[in-house]
Amino acid sequence: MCLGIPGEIVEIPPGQTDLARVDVSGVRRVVNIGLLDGQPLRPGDWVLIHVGFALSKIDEAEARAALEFLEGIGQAYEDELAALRDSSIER
Amino acid sequence: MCLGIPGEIVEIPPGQTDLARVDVSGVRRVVNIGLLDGQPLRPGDWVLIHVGFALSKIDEAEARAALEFLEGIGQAYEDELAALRDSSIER
Amino acid sequence: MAHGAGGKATQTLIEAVFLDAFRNPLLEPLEDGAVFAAGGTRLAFTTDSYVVSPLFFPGGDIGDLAVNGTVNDLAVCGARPLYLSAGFVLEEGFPVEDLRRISASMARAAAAAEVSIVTGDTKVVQRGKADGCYVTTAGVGLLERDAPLGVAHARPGDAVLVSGPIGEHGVTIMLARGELDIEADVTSDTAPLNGLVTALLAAVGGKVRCLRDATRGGVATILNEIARASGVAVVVEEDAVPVRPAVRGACELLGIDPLYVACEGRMVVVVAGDGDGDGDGDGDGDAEGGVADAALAALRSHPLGEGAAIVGRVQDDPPGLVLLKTAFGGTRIVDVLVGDPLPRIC
Amino acid sequence: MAHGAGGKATQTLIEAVFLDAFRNPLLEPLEDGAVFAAGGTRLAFTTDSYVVSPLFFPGGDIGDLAVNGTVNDLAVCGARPLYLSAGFVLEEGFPVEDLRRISASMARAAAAAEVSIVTGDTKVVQRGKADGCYVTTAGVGLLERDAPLGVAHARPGDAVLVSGPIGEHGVTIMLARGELDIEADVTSDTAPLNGLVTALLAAVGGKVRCLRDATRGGVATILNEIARASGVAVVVEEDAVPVRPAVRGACELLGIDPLYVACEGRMVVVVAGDGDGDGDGDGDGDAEGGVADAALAALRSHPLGEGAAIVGRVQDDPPGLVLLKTAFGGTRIVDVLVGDPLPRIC
Amino acid sequence: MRFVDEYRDADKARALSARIASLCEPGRTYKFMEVCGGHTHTIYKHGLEDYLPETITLVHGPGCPVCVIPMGRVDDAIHIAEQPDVIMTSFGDMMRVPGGRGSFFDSTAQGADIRMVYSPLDALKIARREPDRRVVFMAIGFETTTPSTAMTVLRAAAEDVRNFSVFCNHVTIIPAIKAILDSPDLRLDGFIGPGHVSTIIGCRPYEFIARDYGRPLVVAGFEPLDILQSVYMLLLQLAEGRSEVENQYARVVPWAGNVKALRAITEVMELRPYFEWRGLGFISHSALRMREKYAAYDAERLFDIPGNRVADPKACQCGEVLKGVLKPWECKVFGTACTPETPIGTCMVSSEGACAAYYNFGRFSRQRVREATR
Amino acid sequence: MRFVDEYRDADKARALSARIASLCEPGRTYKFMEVCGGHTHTIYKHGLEDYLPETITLVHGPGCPVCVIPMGRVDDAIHIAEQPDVIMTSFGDMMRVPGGRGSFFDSTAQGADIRMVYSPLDALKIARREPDRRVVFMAIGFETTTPSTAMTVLRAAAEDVRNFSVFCNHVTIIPAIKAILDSPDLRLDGFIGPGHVSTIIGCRPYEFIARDYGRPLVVAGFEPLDILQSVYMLLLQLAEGRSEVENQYARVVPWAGNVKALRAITEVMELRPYFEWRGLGFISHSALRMREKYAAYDAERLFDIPGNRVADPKACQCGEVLKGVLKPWECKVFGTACTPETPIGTCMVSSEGACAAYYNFGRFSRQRVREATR
Ligand code: SF4
Ligand code: SF4
Ligand SMILES: [Mg+2]
Ligand SMILES: [Mg+2]
Ligand SMILES: [Mg+2]
Ligand SMILES: [Mg+2]
Ligand SMILES: [Mg+2]
Ligand SMILES: [Mg+2]
Ligand SMILES: [Mg+2]
Ligand SMILES: [Mg+2]
Ligand SMILES: [Mg+2]
Ligand SMILES: [Mg+2]
Repeated sequence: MCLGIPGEIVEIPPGQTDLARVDVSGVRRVVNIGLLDGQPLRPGDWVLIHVGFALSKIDEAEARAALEFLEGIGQAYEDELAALRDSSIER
Repeated sequence: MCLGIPGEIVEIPPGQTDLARVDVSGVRRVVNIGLLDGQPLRPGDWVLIHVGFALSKIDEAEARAALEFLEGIGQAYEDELAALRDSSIER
Repeated sequence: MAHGAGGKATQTLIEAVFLDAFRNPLLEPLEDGAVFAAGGTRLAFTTDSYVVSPLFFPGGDIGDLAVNGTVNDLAVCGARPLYLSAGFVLEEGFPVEDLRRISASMARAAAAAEVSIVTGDTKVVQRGKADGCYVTTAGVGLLERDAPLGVAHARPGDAVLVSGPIGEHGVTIMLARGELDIEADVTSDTAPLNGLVTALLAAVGGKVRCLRDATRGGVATILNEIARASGVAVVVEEDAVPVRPAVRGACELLGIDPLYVACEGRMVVVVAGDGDGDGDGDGDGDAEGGVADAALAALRSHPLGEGAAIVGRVQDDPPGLVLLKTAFGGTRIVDVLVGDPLPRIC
Repeated sequence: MAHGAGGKATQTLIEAVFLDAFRNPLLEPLEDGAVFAAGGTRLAFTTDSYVVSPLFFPGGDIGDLAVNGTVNDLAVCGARPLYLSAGFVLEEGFPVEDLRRISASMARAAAAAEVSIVTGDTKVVQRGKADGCYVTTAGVGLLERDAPLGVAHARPGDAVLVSGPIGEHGVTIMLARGELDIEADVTSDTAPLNGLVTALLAAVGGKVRCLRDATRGGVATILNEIARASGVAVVVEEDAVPVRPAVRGACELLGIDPLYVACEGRMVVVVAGDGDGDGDGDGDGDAEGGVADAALAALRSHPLGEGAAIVGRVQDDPPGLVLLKTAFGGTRIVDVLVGDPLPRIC
Repeated sequence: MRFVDEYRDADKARALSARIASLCEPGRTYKFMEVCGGHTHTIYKHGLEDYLPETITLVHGPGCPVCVIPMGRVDDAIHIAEQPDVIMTSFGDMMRVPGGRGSFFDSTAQGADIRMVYSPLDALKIARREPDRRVVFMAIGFETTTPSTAMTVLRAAAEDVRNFSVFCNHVTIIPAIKAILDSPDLRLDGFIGPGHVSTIIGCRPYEFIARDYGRPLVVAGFEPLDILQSVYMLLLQLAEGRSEVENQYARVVPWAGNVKALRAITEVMELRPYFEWRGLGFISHSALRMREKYAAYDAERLFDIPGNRVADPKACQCGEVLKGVLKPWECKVFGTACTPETPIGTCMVSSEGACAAYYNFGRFSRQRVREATR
Repeated sequence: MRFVDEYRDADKARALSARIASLCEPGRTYKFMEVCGGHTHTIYKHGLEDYLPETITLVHGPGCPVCVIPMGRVDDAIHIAEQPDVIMTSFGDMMRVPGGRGSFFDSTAQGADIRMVYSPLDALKIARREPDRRVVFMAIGFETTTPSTAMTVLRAAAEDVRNFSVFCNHVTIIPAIKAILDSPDLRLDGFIGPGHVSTIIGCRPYEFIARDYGRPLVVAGFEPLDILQSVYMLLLQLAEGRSEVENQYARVVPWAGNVKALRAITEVMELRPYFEWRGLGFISHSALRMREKYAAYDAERLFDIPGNRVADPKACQCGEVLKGVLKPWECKVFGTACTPETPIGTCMVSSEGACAAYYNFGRFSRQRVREATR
């Protein structure tokens, strides 16, 4: 429905309250961060960008947790595959 | 100073008082004849055209007279040349 | 940068900028095309861009113009035109119907000239740009004769011919724009000249010094190029230059000299003299006769050369100038045109 | 008529109108140029019109683009580019300084590609038309090899390569327009490919089936042309396709697929298999190895091919389609682009 | 972390795929609707269905802002674009969308000045740069996009830019989902919720779906693993007999949404009593218009728009596709009369449209592609 | 009769030439001024001087309307052309005339909308066709052209065309001739009178020349035989000790002129107290402006024109050429810095300008051309 791109804040121009320069794979654009009022933003933070506005700050802890869940599933899958292999050797 | 071209009136569009179609060597254009008010114009008459207006009606009698004068001079010249030739033959 | 109609301004610009940048032995801007050998075969190669407005006019359209123009530039190099390319720049919203008309007319022109359009490209640009349609054609032709042709090859004693009445294309375009409200029975002379060139070369082969199609800048510009490049004088008889009455009439109305008006199916031909110093071998110091007459007969035998005429001769002095012996019996210089011929009132 | 970026709309238009009108055995609109014999010499001939905006952009300008583009179209026909023509349509008031810059850059590009610009033409059009400067180049090249190259020559078992990272030219132009306010260290890839082609042909000579420079419509369009013309399937590994990070980033921001973005110095190469059904002769059913590896090594040995990669293989089924094995492990069709890639928000 | 590639890993996909397969009850088929066209795009672009058992069908929903614009509104926008001195601005997505009288592209070819922008702020910038022209922004989009328009109007008002206005076509997703839930001809087992809309509205507005309709909904991100994980989470809820709203996309979506953005929307816009959705017909309270207070920035008030309803082409089955009743290839004109080149319905225009996504990326039985690429 | 070719006959020219030679007093030199640039053009175009003995010099006068426009007026016209919504219309002749800031052509290259017209009526037609634009007609010319402008203004007023106006630069020939007669550095034996101006003003206005200055004047046509005959008539007057106004061009010029045309001029325009002529400086009562009554059609009133005087380039000797004191080739920059391509003075711009006519058609000693063409 709506193309949203994660970008890393590389600069918050001094004297600007609602603009930030973000980087997407080395590509930079100034975006409006006025919709994120009240959330402290620093270079290094990631935001989701849509039509020139940052819609939300990306929560790295949540992202990591999600990946860990996926890795867990992956690990469990590997274990099962291994178990399956072993069992077939024995059969 | 001012390019003036003789053109022959080929048509006076009905219902028009100040327009005439003129012909210059087979090329036709509608020109304004409003500056020739009071001079009766007919197809076959010649006018002098400048920037889309007819400035004067060409007087064929005068034109012929001028040419006759030139032919007269030409004839006189031929006669003189002939006389000169004759005289030199005699000399 | 002024509007380009083959005048001095454009010419100077091209010479200054492109010659400077591209300078190489083959680039010969005074000729219609380049001539070179590739893999042992001698070829001619040329290009022209067409930006004519209106796109459709009595006697033709931008399509056959673009085909004939490149065919002619090859033909006057002495080459047999073989293959053409076509690059189109189209304005967004350009009617497909018009495109169909243009390409049909290109196809007809190519068939008439016995060439094939073998490669092409199309770009569509924003509305408002490109004035509908621009066409750039390039062409490759085969050089089958040895003697070089070119504006630098005219010699005193040569005769100068034109292949037909001049100025019809340029006058047609001026009138077709409609702004002048002038009506005339005049149609563009756009036509492929390769058949005519073949007829001429068959008749007087090695005696032909120079062929040029008289496009932008008209016959006057070509004659000046010849005079300058060959370091000779070209003397033209005003009376001998064929001009149709309607062209003459339109030029009179507009204050324009037909010698500067573009043709798209006429060429200037310079043929060698025959040894008596004036080019005809009859010993009377008069360019008519001999080779010139043979060339004239060859041209007139072809439908596109019916109106051909011997219009002048080449002499050594004054080098670099074109002189006109006026019908009135006077003499004047025929200089290179400065920019477009503009309608004038004074 | 829609804006033309090599998409289906333009392609359909060209095919419908021009093929209809110009139909002849040499006109092969799916190839980059026409190939024919003239006086016993085999030649390639091509043309392209350039209407790029802006005229100057990081890494190049309309001048070297026009030279490289035509050089490349000849090179991918397997021809040695020799001579170029250049037709200019200039907007009245176009700065002579810019013209000088463009022609200097054309001259440099011609020198780098070892070709000469031998003939040209310039037209000046009314202010507001022509967007500054349009350039149409045509080129003639010498065909020195016998085996024909072309999009119809791919066979199951062939390997597919690209000569370097894709999409750099197109992204550079989109960003250079300035409207998107996006900054990126990306420069046009415009370059002459003839040297690279020579290196490739020297290495794997008769094994090359098809070469195409991936210009309008990008690599995806070329692959589709190959699949359709050869009646084969092309299967591409998404992971294997080289894309520089900045190009990827810009494409992500704009919602554009780099496979559809134009290059001006990259080509798609199809090389023959070596008999074991997948093109490398090592019997493992995998396109890497053998001829493909030799081709890759040849490309990588040339400065313009450093980033070359084997990106896919040709198979018989499903004929006419390009399939992408996604990095994610899925599969999808890569269809022909409809019109320009447009920045999108959804 | 780039928050992109990490979620495109094939190994993790294989593992998830195995879990998904093991969660499926033998003999049972599942139908999940991805509400959002962005999900549809991801599914086809990455070939995600290759990881799903044949018993799971993903049904494409109405969440493509371009696809739901009725033809009459396109005609209205073109009418505005044709007025003297107007510069119409639009996202690239709208350029090819057919109205009754053609598209924006057709209109530029007729001489209208219609420019693509990346952001509504770019449209405002054009207005500042060209004060003699009237710059209109063609605003489309769900709640993801609406705050950007609202913020731009507030900025224009603050700077007193008088030659800028908005042709407001913003729509809201909840009424559309409700319309689908109420539709008699469709049976769905759960919803993949629109991740980016949810950054603004949060997750609470979906609770009625779980509570009143007993259907699980997982708010999902847009990378392929996000979607695969969401399918897994839906199946898990079904297996465990739950029907809840869950948030797979917590790295981006706060449960409560974006209050500042919602406030900006409410300041500038208000609900329309009803609005026509292409294919779905009139849905009440499903779209926004400019408030009276911002009348000076409302193109609908500033221009005399015709407002004609244009009936969808007879052959068009977009409504069924948008409701998920038909798969794209089941439409009678799919791939024949209706292609991305010559779209009959809007689902064929945007690459988010189910038909275009399927045509461009799928269009070939899943089975055969799988075999072909081994 | 076409009234053209008949007057280009070489045989008659030879005869006249012989008469002319025989009328010249041995040892005496003659200087006749052709007032009108059209005559200059004819003289060079047909190579007419080949028929005159070396003892007769034709001196080119100020009768080229383009050549006498001062640079400041060109700048004013360009200023008007640059105003929003303006379409400037002009005869082709003006397009290349340099002002202080370039020419009309330069200005179109900068984006101004300047169109060539064949007739002022065509400018009015453009105004009718494009009612949203302000169409200005750059009116130049002597009495030949003035009536056409006046008639066009009357037509515009009758039809109430509100977006049409005239930038009036019409000049009158008599004050210029008088200025030349009063100039101390020039000795003339007679005048070839301007044929086409005389179609309007008739022959009477010249009588003071014959009466007060004792110089014969023959109103002449524009074909080469017309001019040759006029030279013959001048010599005849001198030989017979007469100084009269004679009308060689009676086929076109009525002795009384064109009353209707004069009335139209007087209705629309009035004499300016003074006007600057390029090279000649300010000449009183030498030009026309629009009357108050037609203020609505007067571009000079409607637009705020800068009205700056621009000094002629230092190297420029157009004034001397226009007064007939110098022959074109005697100007220091002729053919070097000043060519039709890069004109320094206006005499080099119009093909009626003495310098351009000489450059294009003559530029090469008469003697050498004669020898060259034998
Ligand atoms: S194929 Fe076309 S008409 Fe049918 S549903 Fe899809 S978009 Fe609509
Ligand atoms: S040469 Fe030039 S500057 Fe000299 S008088 Fe003639 S126009 Fe004027
Ligand atoms: Mg050429
Ligand atoms: Mg040519
Ligand atoms: Mg030529
Ligand atoms: Mg091409
Ligand atoms: Mg002889
Ligand atoms: Mg090409
Ligand atoms: Mg190409
Ligand atoms: Mg040319
Ligand atoms: Mg190519
Ligand atoms: Mg193998």
